[in-house]
Amino acid sequence: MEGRVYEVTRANRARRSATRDASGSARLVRALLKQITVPVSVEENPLALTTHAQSRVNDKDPKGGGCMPSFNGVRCGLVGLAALLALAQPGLAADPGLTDNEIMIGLFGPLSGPLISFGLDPLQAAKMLYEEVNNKGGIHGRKIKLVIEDDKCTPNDLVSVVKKLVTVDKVFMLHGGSCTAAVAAAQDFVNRESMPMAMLNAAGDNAVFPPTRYVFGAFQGTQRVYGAALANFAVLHLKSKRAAVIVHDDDYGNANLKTVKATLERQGVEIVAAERIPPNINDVTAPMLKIRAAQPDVILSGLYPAPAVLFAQKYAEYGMTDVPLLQATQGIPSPATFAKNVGNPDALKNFYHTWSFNDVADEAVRQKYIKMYKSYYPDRDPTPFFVSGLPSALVIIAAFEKAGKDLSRESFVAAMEQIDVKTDIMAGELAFAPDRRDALRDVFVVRFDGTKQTVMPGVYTWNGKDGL
Amino acid sequence: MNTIFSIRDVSVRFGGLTALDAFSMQVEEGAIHALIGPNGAGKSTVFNCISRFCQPVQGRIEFAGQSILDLPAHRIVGAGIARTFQNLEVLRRMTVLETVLVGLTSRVENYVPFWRSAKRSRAERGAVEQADAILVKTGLMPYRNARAGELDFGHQKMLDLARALAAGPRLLLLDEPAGGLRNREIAFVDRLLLDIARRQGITIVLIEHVMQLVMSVADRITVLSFGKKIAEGTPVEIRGDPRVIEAYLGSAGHA
Amino acid sequence: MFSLLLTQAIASGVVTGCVYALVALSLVIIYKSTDVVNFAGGELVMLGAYVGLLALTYFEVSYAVMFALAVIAVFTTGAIFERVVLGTIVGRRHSAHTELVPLVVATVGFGYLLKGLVRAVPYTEEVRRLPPLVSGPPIFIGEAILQRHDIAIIAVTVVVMAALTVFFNFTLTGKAMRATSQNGRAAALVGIPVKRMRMAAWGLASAIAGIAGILLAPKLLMTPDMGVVVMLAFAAAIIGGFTSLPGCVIGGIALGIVQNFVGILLSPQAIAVTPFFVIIVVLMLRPQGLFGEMIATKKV
Amino acid sequence: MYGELPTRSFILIAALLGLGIVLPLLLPEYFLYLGNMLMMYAVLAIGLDLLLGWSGQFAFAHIAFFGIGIYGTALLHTRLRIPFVIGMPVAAGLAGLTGWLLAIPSTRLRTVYLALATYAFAECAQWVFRTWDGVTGGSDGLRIKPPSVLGHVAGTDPAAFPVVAVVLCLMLVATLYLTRSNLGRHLCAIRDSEHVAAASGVDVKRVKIVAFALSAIYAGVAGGTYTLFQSFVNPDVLGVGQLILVLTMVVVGGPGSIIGVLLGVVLIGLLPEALRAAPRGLLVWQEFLYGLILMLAVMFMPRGLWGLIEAQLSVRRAPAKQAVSAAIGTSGPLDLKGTGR
Repeated sequence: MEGRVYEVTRANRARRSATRDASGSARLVRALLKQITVPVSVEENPLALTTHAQSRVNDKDPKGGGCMPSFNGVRCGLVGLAALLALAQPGLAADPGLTDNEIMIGLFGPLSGPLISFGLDPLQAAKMLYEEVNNKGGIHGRKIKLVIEDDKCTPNDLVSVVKKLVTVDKVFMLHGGSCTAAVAAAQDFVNRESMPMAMLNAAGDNAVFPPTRYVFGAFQGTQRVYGAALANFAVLHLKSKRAAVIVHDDDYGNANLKTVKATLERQGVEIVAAERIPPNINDVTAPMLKIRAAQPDVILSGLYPAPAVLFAQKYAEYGMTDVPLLQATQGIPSPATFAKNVGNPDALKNFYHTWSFNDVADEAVRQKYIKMYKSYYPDRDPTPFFVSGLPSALVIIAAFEKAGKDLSRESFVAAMEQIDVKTDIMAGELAFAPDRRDALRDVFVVRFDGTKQTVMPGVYTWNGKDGL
Repeated sequence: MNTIFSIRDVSVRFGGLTALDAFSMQVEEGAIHALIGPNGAGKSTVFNCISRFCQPVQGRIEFAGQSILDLPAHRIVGAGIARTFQNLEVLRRMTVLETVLVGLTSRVENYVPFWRSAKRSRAERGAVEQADAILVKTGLMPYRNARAGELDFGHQKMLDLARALAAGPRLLLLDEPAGGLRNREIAFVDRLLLDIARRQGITIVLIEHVMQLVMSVADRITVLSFGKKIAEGTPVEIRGDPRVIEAYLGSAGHA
Repeated sequence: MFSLLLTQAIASGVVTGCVYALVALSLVIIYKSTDVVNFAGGELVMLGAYVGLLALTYFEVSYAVMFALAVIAVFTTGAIFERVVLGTIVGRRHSAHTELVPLVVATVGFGYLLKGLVRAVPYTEEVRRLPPLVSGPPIFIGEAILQRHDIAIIAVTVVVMAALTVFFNFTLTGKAMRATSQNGRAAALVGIPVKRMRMAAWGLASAIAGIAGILLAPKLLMTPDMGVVVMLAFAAAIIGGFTSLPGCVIGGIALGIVQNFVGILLSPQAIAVTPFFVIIVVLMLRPQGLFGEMIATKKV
Repeated sequence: MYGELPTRSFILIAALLGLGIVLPLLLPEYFLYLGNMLMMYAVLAIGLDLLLGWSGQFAFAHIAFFGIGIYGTALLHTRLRIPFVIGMPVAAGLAGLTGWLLAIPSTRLRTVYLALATYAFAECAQWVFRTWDGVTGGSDGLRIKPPSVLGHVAGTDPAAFPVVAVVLCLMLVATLYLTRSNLGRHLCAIRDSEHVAAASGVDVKRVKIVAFALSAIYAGVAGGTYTLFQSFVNPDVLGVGQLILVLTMVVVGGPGSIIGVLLGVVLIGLLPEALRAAPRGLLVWQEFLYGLILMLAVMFMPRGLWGLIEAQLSVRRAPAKQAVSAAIGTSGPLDLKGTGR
């Protein structure tokens, strides 16, 4: 019964958004009015819906008294109408993908295509945490059931995946997305369907600023966090006065550059060069020469892995290694590989990078999670970037704990908004608020000399304003 | 008989070599004028100049009193000159009927192609009727809806001719219409050419290696060798001309 | 100061240009000898690099052996592709014009196939790099700095180009290859084994692409998507006229330098679009390229 | 082809329209999204086929015109409040104009150079979309407000579905008429032999330019429909990958045949969705699979799947070889009285 009612109301919601007025409640009103004007007994009533609806109304009517075919039928009808409309609120009906012993989560990320490295290990890491929970008996007696999909990190595929999970698999919530642009493409739909969604490991700037009710993300920090960290480290620790910035000419680069500029200018540091280069660049000579000509005393880089390596090589080639080089997290997913690719040890004489995770500071944590990963996927050594799949899963699990036994999408969102957890794996707290949808704002800065990583003292925090 | 078509000392060069060297010929209205010569003598080049696929470095080409050298390729047929091609250039994936309809291009009035209209139906119906008439005449009616690429050699040649005829030309340039045909088919071409010229009064310039055909249909023959005209006259005159024999035998080595 | 910018930009432009040129050479050979534009050229480069990586990391062979293995592997791949795929298409060729579309589409498919193949190998999603051909302290040319590997790239490019020029102009096989492209039927008539020629040409071109892969892997790094470099090679080849071997080397070098100057004088953002802009401009204004004979525009 | 439209094509189109009205009431949004995508791809692919399959020209610039359609419609509607029914045709027209301008210098290029030039143009266009932050929102992307079509607000898949269906049907009818017109025959003639076409009075250059402009308009219209059911666009969706996808649809389905292309759109368009059911290990092989399909298609199906099917259907139409020479000569339909000499 309730299920059916819920179906009706869901259909209504869909139609409302499609601006077609065929809502069941309207039909009910017409029916009830007919009831009043022409009193008929239930048996010979031609309008199945009327009797049906009325009997339903009476079931739900607190006083439960039968309605006489008289003027007080009006009251009765209206009460019934109110009751039925109350039923229509999703809060009262159980949300799909949710039973007393199961929560269905749609988990997705790029499992094929050029950006597979963002998705493969992180997604498996998240999956592993959920299985851990299930092995420990689940949350409030509910086991987590996963529907895993491949979004290729392209807008079209991600939207298609999200729509499948929501309208066909009818999952309770969405957990996925490694590329901000792709997530942003699904954002409107997710909010329209009031479907809670937590990104897997996308930086997510354009999907969390401005915040929207149902979309949570940035569990390893936005580009704004990295930008702020680079800038603040340059100012506070290196005491730099003339900064050069190099980023890509895409959404990550834009966010990063904006923040770096804001943070540095606020603290009176001159930006002597700001270069935006295409991600598929083959020869970084030109930007390198321009930066060298500007004679900076620090270089902040928001580049991706391959260009970051090319840049570091040129930087050493042109004998600029006295100038500190600061690299944002996305450029160095695996420090060892980075060092191997750069080849030239001089390049890392004076090299720092931001890092959102605690595993560098605390070797035990790193080993713990690698061990766990190997126990679940014995045939694969994870790339160090696999940790980026952990925080989102941890937060989601925490939110389920907090939301308690009587779970609903709305109560889950409420729980997410109160989240403020210090996990063992992250550099800082993961927190949300009614007006905040980006989880992590603290990151470490790590010095890396090609062999060993040393965490610089202190945590570098984005103030939530710069670069917005 | 008056001259309808004339070429005056036309020369064509490809890079270094001279394909045509001050070549001239006059064609009488209604005549079948054969153009013969060993391979590579420049016969097809003459046609290509007339249909504006190549540009002579000098000389004049006049048809019905007006010069055609300043017309673009697709205007030539409108001016009344249609041609066929030597090595099969058929519209492989189009049907026989469609091919002939393409041939009718210059005679079908234009219409908006995106929706139906009275004008459209009229134009299309007219075109199809004309096309069918030509298919009957050329014996291709049985293959009306076959793809040109699926026809056998003889029929592809015939289709090429039908397409050219569809334009309703006053001058018809035929490039080896009987090349590679069997005798029975050659006989058919023979009769067809005569019918075209005598009945419909269409002037024909004919490039052909099949001498039996040339000798039986041609009113006049021009002989080309290495881009030069070496002889011109009636079949009888040409048959006995030593220069012609020399050209053929002499060039046999090269060919 | 500016003179330094200038010399450095030119110097490293020349090096990157030579990388483009190597790939361009492979494209031009295929075009000259089989009249096909090979959109899979970039993936052959990529294949060369990854076979090399596999040989070094998995089989742990020496650099020389790796080099040989990679070149052989790519040679065979290219030859087989020509034989099996293009051979089938050409087999039912009616007229050169209408069948060009499937031929080129086939190379597009081939490129995807190779990329997918490498992608399916675990850990290829990480950015990788091959050791340089020669290592050691950098070399100063005036104020400009070059790595020894860069010099090696230039040298190899020049050698390959020279060898090819000799091959095509002075050896019988080379001439035969050109004949097959210019007029297959005629070539067959004078007794040239056309099919084998086409196969050989593809093998040769692929091998060169493989060499390019091994040379540029240390310089531009390796991902399964490194094949995009082919567009720069196309630009280089088109500047050079698409049939002239020295032309495409000069074209490549010109492109490398232009990219650096665009980066310095306009904006690094414009670097990505430069090759495509060059392709359009050259094809519109001077379809025969700066060195090629009139080939781009068709008769009729 | 020639003549009027056969009634069956009208029946098919009526059926399609019917589905456009009915399905949104029955299916979950996911399937409607797929439906919208397929219908959009259908318009896109048919446009590409006009060049590739009908006039035998390479057209890698198609994706750029698609982009102009998307950004044009979206910007006109989002920034200037111009309703879809006006904005979409304007954007499509703009795409057509661009195609026409691109075609003028391009059509003299030989096929492969044409491919390179148009491909380069597509890359340049994508770069412009990515770099022109002020207008297109650059690589941050552009949010599309749900457009209203004659008072009917689209923006969700159920709401957009009927509109997209109508657009597709209009394009289909126009295309069916086009392919049966003299212009349609001229396209084929150019594909099969430019010499014959020119010698028959077809203005080869002009027809080529028209073909370019037309296919650009199709791409623009497809771009317009994109804004009906997508709420966000960024330049990533205008890359080579998309182009190859559409190319695959045409080549596999059947270049030069509308039904064939539709077939290809459905098959290739649903392939990734079908792969979702497959074991996850297979996912990484997708690119390999696409490449393989493309190669096999051009190897063994020169006229696509539909070509094979058609061959099976119309064996009878092909002439029996032995009958051929019989018809010539002997049964020559000319009466020769009075001819000869």
